[in-house]
Amino acid sequence: MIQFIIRRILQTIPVLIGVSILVFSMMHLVPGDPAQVIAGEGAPQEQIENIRERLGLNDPLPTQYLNYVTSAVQGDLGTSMRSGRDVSAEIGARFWVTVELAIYSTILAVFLGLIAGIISATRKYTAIDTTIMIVALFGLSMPNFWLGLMLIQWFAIGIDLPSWVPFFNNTAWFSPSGWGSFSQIVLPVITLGTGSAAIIARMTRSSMLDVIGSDYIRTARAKGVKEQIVIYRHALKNALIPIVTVVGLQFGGLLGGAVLTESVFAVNGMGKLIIDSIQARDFPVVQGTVLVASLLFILVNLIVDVAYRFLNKRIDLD
Amino acid sequence: SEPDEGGNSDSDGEGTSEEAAEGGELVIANQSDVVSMDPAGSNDTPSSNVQANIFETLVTLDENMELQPGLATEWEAVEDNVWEFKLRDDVTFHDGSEFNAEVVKANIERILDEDVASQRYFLYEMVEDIEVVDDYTVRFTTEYPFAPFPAHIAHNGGGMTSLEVIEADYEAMENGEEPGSYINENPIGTGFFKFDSWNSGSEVRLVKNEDYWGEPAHLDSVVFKVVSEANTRVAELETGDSHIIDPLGPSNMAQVENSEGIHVAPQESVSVSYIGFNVEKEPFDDPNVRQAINMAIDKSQIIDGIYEGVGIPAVGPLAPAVYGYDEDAPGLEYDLEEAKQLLADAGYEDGFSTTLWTNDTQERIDAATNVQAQLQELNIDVEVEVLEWGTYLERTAQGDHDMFVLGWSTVTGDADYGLYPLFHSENIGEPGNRSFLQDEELDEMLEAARREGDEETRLQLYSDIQAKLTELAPMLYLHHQEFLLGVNDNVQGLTQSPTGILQLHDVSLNQ
Amino acid sequence: MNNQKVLLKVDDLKQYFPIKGGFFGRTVNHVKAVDDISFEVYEGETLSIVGESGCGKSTTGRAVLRLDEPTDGKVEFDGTNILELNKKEMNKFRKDMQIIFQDPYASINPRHTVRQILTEAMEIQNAVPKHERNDRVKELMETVGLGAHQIDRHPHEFSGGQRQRIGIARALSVDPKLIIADEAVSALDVSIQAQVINLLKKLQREFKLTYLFISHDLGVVRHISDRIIVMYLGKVVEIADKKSLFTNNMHPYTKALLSAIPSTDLEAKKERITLKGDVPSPIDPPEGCRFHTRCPFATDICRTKVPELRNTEGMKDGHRAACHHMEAIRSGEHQPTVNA
Amino acid sequence: MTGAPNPSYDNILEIKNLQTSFFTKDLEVKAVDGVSFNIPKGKVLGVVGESGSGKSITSLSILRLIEEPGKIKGGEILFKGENLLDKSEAQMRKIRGNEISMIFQEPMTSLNPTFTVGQQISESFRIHEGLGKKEAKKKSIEMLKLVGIPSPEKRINQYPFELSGGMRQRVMIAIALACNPDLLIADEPTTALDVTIQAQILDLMKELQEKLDMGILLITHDLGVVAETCDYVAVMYCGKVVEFTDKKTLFTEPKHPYTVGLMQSVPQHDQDVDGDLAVIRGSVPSPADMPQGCRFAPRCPFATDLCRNKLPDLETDEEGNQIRCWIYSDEWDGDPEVNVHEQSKSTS
Amino acid sequence: MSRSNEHIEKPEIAVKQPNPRLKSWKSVFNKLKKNKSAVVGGILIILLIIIALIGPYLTPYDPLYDQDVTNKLATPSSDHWFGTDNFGRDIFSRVIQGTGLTLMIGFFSILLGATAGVFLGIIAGYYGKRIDSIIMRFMDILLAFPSILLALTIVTVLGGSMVNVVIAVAVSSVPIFARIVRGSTLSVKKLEYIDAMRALGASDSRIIFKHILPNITSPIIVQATLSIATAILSAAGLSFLGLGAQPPTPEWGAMLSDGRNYLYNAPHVALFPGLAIVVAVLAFNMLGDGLRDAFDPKTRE
Ligand SMILES: Nc1ncnc2c1ncn2[C@@H]1O[C@H](COP(=O)(O)OP(=O)(O)OP(=O)(O)O)[C@@H](O)[C@H]1O
Ligand SMILES: Nc1ncnc2c1ncn2[C@@H]1O[C@H](COP(=O)(O)OP(=O)(O)OP(=O)(O)O)[C@@H](O)[C@H]1O
Ligand SMILES: [Mg+2]
Ligand SMILES: [Mg+2]
Repeated sequence: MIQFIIRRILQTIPVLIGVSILVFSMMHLVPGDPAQVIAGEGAPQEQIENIRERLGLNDPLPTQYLNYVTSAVQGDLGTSMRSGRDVSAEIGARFWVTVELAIYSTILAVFLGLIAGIISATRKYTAIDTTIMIVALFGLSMPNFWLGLMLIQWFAIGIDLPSWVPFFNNTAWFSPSGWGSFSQIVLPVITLGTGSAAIIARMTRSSMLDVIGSDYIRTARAKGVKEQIVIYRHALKNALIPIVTVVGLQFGGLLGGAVLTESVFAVNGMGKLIIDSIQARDFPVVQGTVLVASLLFILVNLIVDVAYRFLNKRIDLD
Repeated sequence: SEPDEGGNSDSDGEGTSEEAAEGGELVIANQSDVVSMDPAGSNDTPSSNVQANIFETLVTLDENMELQPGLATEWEAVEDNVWEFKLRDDVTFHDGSEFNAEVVKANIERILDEDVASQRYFLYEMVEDIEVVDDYTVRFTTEYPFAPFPAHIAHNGGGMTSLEVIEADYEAMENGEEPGSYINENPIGTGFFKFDSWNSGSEVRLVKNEDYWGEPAHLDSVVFKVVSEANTRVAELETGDSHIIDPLGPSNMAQVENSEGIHVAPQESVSVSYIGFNVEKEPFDDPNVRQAINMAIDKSQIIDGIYEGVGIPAVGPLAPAVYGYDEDAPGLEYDLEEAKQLLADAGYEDGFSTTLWTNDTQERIDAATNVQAQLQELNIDVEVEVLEWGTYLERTAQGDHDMFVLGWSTVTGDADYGLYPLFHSENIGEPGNRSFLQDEELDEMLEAARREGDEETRLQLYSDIQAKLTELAPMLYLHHQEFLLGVNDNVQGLTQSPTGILQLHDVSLNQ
Repeated sequence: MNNQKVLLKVDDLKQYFPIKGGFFGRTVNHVKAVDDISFEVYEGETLSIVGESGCGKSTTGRAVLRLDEPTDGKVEFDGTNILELNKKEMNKFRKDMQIIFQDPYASINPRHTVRQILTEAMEIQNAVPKHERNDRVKELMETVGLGAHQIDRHPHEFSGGQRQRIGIARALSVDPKLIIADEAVSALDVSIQAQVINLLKKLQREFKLTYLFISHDLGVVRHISDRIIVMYLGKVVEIADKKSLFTNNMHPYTKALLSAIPSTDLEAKKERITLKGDVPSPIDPPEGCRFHTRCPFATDICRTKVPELRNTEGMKDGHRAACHHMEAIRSGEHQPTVNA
Repeated sequence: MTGAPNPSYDNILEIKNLQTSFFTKDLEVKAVDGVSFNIPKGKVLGVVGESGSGKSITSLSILRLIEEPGKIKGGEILFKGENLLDKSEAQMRKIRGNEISMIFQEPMTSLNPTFTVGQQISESFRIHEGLGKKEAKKKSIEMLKLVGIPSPEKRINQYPFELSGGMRQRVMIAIALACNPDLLIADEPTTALDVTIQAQILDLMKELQEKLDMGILLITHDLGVVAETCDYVAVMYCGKVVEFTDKKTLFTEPKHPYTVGLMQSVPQHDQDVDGDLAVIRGSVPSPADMPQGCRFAPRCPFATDLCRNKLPDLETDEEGNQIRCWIYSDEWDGDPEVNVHEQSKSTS
Repeated sequence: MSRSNEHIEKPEIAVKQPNPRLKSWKSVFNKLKKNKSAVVGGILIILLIIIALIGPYLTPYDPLYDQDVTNKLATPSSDHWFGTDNFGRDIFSRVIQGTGLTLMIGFFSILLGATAGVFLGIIAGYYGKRIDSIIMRFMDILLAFPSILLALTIVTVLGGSMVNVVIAVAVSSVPIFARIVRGSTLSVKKLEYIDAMRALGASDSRIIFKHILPNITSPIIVQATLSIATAILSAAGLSFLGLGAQPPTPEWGAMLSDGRNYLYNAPHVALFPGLAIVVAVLAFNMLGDGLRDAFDPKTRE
C-alpha cells in the first residue's frame, strides 16, 4: 500500500514535467504579449521593449523554460510579471480557499447525490424517481453563475414575501461574498455542489441498481437484516466503488470549475487567479497555478484509488 | 432613494465636515484587485484608486479637472522646456522620513529607469533631466517644450514614495528581486491614509494617517475589497456589506434606485468609447466610408440600449471635462440619407462585408452588436468577432482588424494625452494608434499643440485638431461614459474625479 | 497407442504469472500456475486433464493456444513449435486449434446473432469462401443439432445446452484438428450435458477430431476420454489410459479424488478419503512433493524431494505417476497416518 | 422407510400448492406452479430437476424473498404449522436467518465483498440474539471453528476474496447455522466446488444436521449428492413437482419418465459405458408456450393424447410416493404393460 | 486445412438474405418503441430537430438584427411570447433560431469527445502496461489543465470557428470518457468470448471494435447524455475567447450568459434559453436511458 502510494507520487514527476512543458509552450503560442498587457495602452514602444527585457521575454524559449524549471525545482515558482509578487505567496493565499470550497462542495454533492440516487434506485420507475431525475438534470443544466446569483438574491439580499409566509419571508440569512465564516461559505458551496450532486445522483442510481440485484444483498435479506440496513450498509458500500471515481473526477473538475462561483461570490481562490493571469499573460503565475492544480488533482486521484482499496480490499493497487 | 446629487457638488469637503461624524470604516467593493502598491509599478484604476490615498503628487487635479497645489505649492515654466516646482517644507512620510526635492528627483528618475521598466514611463518619457535646485525646489528639463507637463505630474503615477523605500527597493533588485517588490510590501507615502494590509486578490485596508500635514481624514480606515461580479456588488450594497460599489453596471441602476438606503452616484468621465477603423484597409482607407459609418449610427440607441441612458454621445475623441475640449467643434450628425450618399460616392452603394472586433467586455460586445444591426441599413454586412483581451491587444496592434471597439481615458485630463497617443503616426500600433492613421498635417498640429506655452493658442490648436479629426473620421466616436457608483446613503462627502479616482479625504460615515 | 501420430507435444511447459510490487512495479513473485509439465496428444484421441480447482488445468489449455504467453517450454503442433511463431503466423495456425469454454454464456458475444458469430469465425480464418458461408453456417447448425431457423437469434435466446452448441459450432467452423474443451460441459444440467457429450463424441467420430478435454467431473471424463492426466498444483501427478486410472490408480491424490465423487449407487459401500486442509498457494508451493501437506502417506522424503513421473511394475505401458511411495502403498506396506 | 413422508407426520415445513409467477411485460412466467411437498423434522429433502424448473424460486418463496416483478400468487407455506404467507414483513425478518436459513449457490457472490467474514457472521447474532459486538465476534469464531476452518481468529478478519471457494462456502454455512435454525435451505451448495471440497462440505452439513436436528431442503442437480445425503427427494419439472418419494425408491424404481431419463443420462464414474449416454430428447418448453397437458409430454416417449391434453395430478400411490403421471392412473390410455425403464433406454 | 483458400473473393451472394445488421437495428428500434422514456425523449429530439430545421423560417421577428431599443426587456406578452432582450429583440425568435446551433454544438462536441475518449480508453484498457500508463497519465494532464488555456490555444492555432468550439469542448471531455471506458474495457476484456476471438485468430482491431466496444456502450451513453448539458454551457463559456457563437448568433448558452445582467429586473431574458437547455438535456437523457436498455439484447423486444 505504502509502496503503491510512493510509486504514484514518483509517477507525478513525469506528469508535472509534461504539464509544465505544455503550459509553457501554450502560453507562448497564443498571441498576447505580457509586456504589452502590463504596459497598457499608450505606452511607447521602447518602454514595452524595456519591460520585455526585464521579464526575460527576449531570451530564447528553451532558455526561458530551463530557467523556469531550474528555479521551480528549487521551490521557487518565480514572481508575477504583473504585480512582481511572489508566485508561491500568491498561490498560497488562495490554495486553501479553493481546496476548502471544493471539499465542502464535494461533501454536499456526495451527500445530496447519494440520497437522491438511493431514493431513485429503491423506487425505480416511480414518480419520485422521475422527479429526481428531472431535478437533477435541471441542476446540471443550470450554469453556476445563474444559480449563484439566484441564491444571492434569495438568501443574501432576501426577497419580499407577504408577512404571513412563515420562515421564508425574511431570507437574508447568508452573506453574498467572501470566504471564511459559515454565512459566507453556505451559498458558494451550494452553487458549486449542485452540478456534481446531479451527476453523482445519476451515477448512484445506476450503481445501486446493479448492486441491489446481486446475490449478497439477497443473503443479507435472508439473514433477516432490516431493509434500511440492507440498503445503507450492505448495498451502499459496494455501490460506492464506481461512485468514488465520479466523485474524484468531479472534485478535479471543481478545482477548475470553481472560477465562476469564485467570481460570483468574490471568493479569492485559485480558479480566478488562473483566469486572471491567463488573460494578463502572466506566465509565471499561470505555470505555477497549473502545476499546483495538477499536483492537487493527482493527489485527489491517489486518494480515490486508496479509497477504492479501502472500500474493496480486493482491488489490487499494484 | 434619489441619486444624491449633493454628494457630488459640494466637493470641497471643508464645508460638510462639521456635521459629519468622525471615524468608522468605509468599505468599497471594486471590480478588480490592486495590481501593485508601487506607483511606478501599475497603470490601472483600482491600483490608482488605492494609491491616491497613500501617495500624493506635487500637483493635483480637482473634480473639474483643474490643477491644484499638492505637495508643490507653485509651479511655472521657467523656460520653454524647463518646469520648476516649489515644494512644501512641512511634509513627512509615513515612516517619518522627510519629503524634499531629492525625493522628487529619485521618484521620477526611478520611473525613467530602464531596469525598473515602469508602466508609468509614458508619463515622463520627455523628461531629459531633473535638477534639485535646493531642498524644496526641483526643475524638470524636457526634450522639447511640453505644455501639459503639470498635468502629467498631477497623474497618480507621480505619487511620491519615501526615498528610503526606493533605496531599499533598488537593493532588493540587486539581490535578484523584481523591481517594486519592496515598495509593494512597504508602500510609504505622505497621504492621509496609511497602508495597513493587503490580502492579495481579496482586499486592501488603509488606516488614517494621524500625522497628516493637512487636515486628517474623517474615516478611521478604508477597505477596498474585490467583488468582480457586478450583480454581487449590488448585493453587497443592498446588504450593507459595502458602502460604495465601484463601478455599478448600468443594468443594475434600476435595482439600486428602487432600494432603500442606497443610491446611484453618477460622474462624467474623461473617457471615450469608440469603434476604430483600420484606415490602411479597404474600404476604410476612404474617408467617405468612415464618415458614412459615423453618420449611419444613432448613438442614442447605444446609450439607451446598453448604458440605460447614462453618458453622452461623443462628437470627437475628447470628453467635455478634458482640457482642450471644444464644444463648438463640428461633428458628424446622425443622417442616414447623407450616409448612404457618401457611401455611394465612395462606390459602395451596395454595401460591403467586413468584420468588427471586440474584446469580451459585455458593453463592448453589445455596442458591436448594435452597430452591426444599424449598419444593416447601409447594406454593410458586419461580422462581430469576440477576442480574448491579450489576443485582442496584440492583433489590433498588428493591424489584423477591419473595425474594432475600444475605449480611451484621458487620465491626465489634458487634450494632449487624449489625442497624441491615439492619432500621431509615431504611435501606430501598440502604443495606441490602432487606426493606423498617418496624416502629416495632423502630426504637425499635434506636435505644435503639445509644445505651445500660450494657453489661448494651444486651445485654438486643439479646436483645429478636433475639426480635422471629424473630417478624417479615423474612428466612430460612440459615447463618453459616465461613471456610476452605488453608494450607501450614510456616506457623506464623496466625490469622484473624471479620471475615476474616488476622493476619500472628506468622506465620513453617518453611523 | 504409441504408434499413433503425435498431434500435440508439450514439453516442460511453465506458466508463471508475475506478481507486481515494489516502488517501480517490479515483479516480486510469481504464481507458478503450471510448473514444468510435459505430455503428448495423439491424433484422434481424447486426452483429459482432471484435478482440483486452481491446479492449472485451464492455464495449460490457454498456454497451448498461446492465449497467455507461456513462460517457458515447447508446444509442438503437427511438428511445429508454435511458441516460436510470430503473431501473424500464429493466427494462421489457430485455424487448426480451437477451444470451447466452460461458460456457454460468457464465451459468446451476447450482442451477436448465431449467424454473425459463425460467419465471423469463417471470415477471420477465411476458412470458407464468402459465398459458401451461408450454407456452411446452416450445415454447422444442423451438425450441432440446432435448427437452421434459429440462425438469427441472439445467445440469450438459447438454453445453456444450446449455447454450448453454438460454442462448439464456432470451434468447428474453421475445421480444426484439435479442440481444447475447457470445462465445456461443467455448467450444464445432466440431461443437457449428456446431449453435448454425445455430440462431441459423434463429431470426433465423423471428423477425426482430437480433444484435449479439461474437466473436474470424473464421470464425464471417464465417459469421454482415452487417456487422463491428473494434475495437482501445477504439476502432473499421474497420467494413464482411462482404464488404468480408474482401476489401478497409483497416486494418493488420484485415489482421494476418485473417492470423493458422490455415487448414485446406494448399495456401494466405499471408503471416502477426505483430504485435510486447503490447497496450498501456487505462489510458494510446498517443497518436495507438492501434495505432501495434505497427503496421508507423506514422509520426510516427500517433504524434500520432488517425485518423478515414472512407470513401475504392475502399471500398463504409458501409465506413469509421481509418488515416492507408490509401490509401498500398493503393497499395503505403507499405511496412512492417523488423522487422515 | 419408504414412500414420501406423510403430511400428518411431525413436519417442520409443509408446502401446499405454492404458486409464484413473474410478471414480465407481455406474459406471466409461472416459475412455480402448484408445488407441494413437506419436510419432516430432522430430515433432508433433496430437490432435483431441470435447470429452470423452479427450484430456486421455490426456496426463495419460502423465505418470501421474491423480488419484483415476481409475486407469490397462492398456496400455503406452513412452517411449524403457521402459514408464512400470512406473516408481516417484520415477523418474517425474525424468522429469516433465525429459524429458517439459506445457503446460496454461489459462495463468492453471495458474500458481501466489502465486509469481513466476521462482520457477516456476527450480524446474525446481533440481529437475532441481540448480542454486543464482542460476544457476537466470540460466537462467530466458534461458528467458524464448528464448520472446520482452521485458525478462525485470523480468518474472521479476512475478506471473502481472501478465502478459497471451499472456505467461502463454509462461511456461508456458518452464517446460515449461526442461530441454530430449524430449517436450512441449501440451494446447490456445492455446484461451484470441486469434488474433494464438495465431499468436505457435505460431510460437514450432515454432521451438523444430526447434531442440531435440523430439517434441510437441499437443491442440487447432482444425483450423487442426493444419493449420499438425502432422505426424501422431490423431482421438479417446469414449475411442478413430478415425483416425490423416499430416496431409495427414487434410485431403485423411479416412476416418472422424466426422472428415469434424468437418472440415465448421468455419466457413471465407476463403470465404463461405451456408446452414447442416454439423453432426454428435446428441450424444456418456453414459458411462453407451455404445453396444455403434461408439461413433459412433448419430450416423453410414452406420451399419448391424454398426456398432451390434460395435466395429470400429483397422486399418492399405495406406498406413499407421489407421482404426477398418467401412466400410473386408471385413466391411462396407452400400453398398460409399459415399462418406463426399458422403453426409455431403447429410445435414446 | 481441409478446405482450400483459393476462391476467396467471389463477390456474388448465393442466397438473398435479409441484412442481419439491418435486422439488429430493427430490433433495437422495436425495443426503443416500447420504452416510454425513450419515446418521450425521441419525440422531443425530433421536435427540436424540426424546430431547428424549419423554425428559423417561421420566427415572428428577425432574431438577429431586429433591434428595437424602445421596447427593450419587455416581459412576455402576446407580441413577444418570451419577452424581449436588452436590444428589444424577440427572445422567442432567438430561442428558435438558436436551436440548431446549440444542439449541434452540444451533440457534436460530445460525439467528438466521446469518440476520441472511447478510442484512447479502449486502447489503454486493452493493451494495458506501458501504453495504459502513458495514455492515462496524459489524460491526467488534460484533466488538470485549465480549459480556458486549452481553448485559447485552439483559437490561436485553428481560429475561432464554430467547428473549433466543438473541438475545444470535445478535448476537455476526452479524459472523462477515456477513464470510464478504460475501466469497462478492463472488465470486458477478461470475458471468455474475447479469448474465444483471440483463439480464432482475430486481429486486435476486430476484437476491440467488434467485440469490446459494443459491450461497453451503456456507461458511455450515460456519460454522453449527461455531458451534453455541460458541453452547451462550456461552449457558451468559451464564446468570450472568440470561440463559438459570435454575436448576434442566438446560441442558448450565450443567451443565458447575457441574461445575467438582467436577472433582477428582467429574469425572463435568462429563463427561456435556460429552459430550452433543460428540455434538450432532458430529451437526450431520456433517449439515452432508452437506448441503453435497447442495446441490451437481454431486454425483450
Ligand atoms: N492471469 C493470471 N494471473 C495470475 N494468476 C493466474 C492467472 N491465471 C490463473 N492464475 C492462477 O493460476 C492458478 C491455476 O489457474 P487455472 O485457472 O489454470 O486453474 P484450473 O485448474 O483451471 O482451476 P478451475 O478448475 O477452478 O478452473 C490459480 O492459482 C490461478 O489463481
Ligand atoms: N426475475 C425473473 N423474471 C422472469 N422470470 C424469472 C425470473 N427469475 C426466475 N425466472 C424464471 O423462473 C423459472 C424458475 O427459475 P429458478 O431459478 O427457480 O430455476 P432453478 O430450478 O433454480 O434452475 P437452476 O437449476 O438453473 O438454478 C425459470 O424459468 C426462470 O426463467
Ligand atoms: Mg479452469
Ligand atoms: Mg437455481
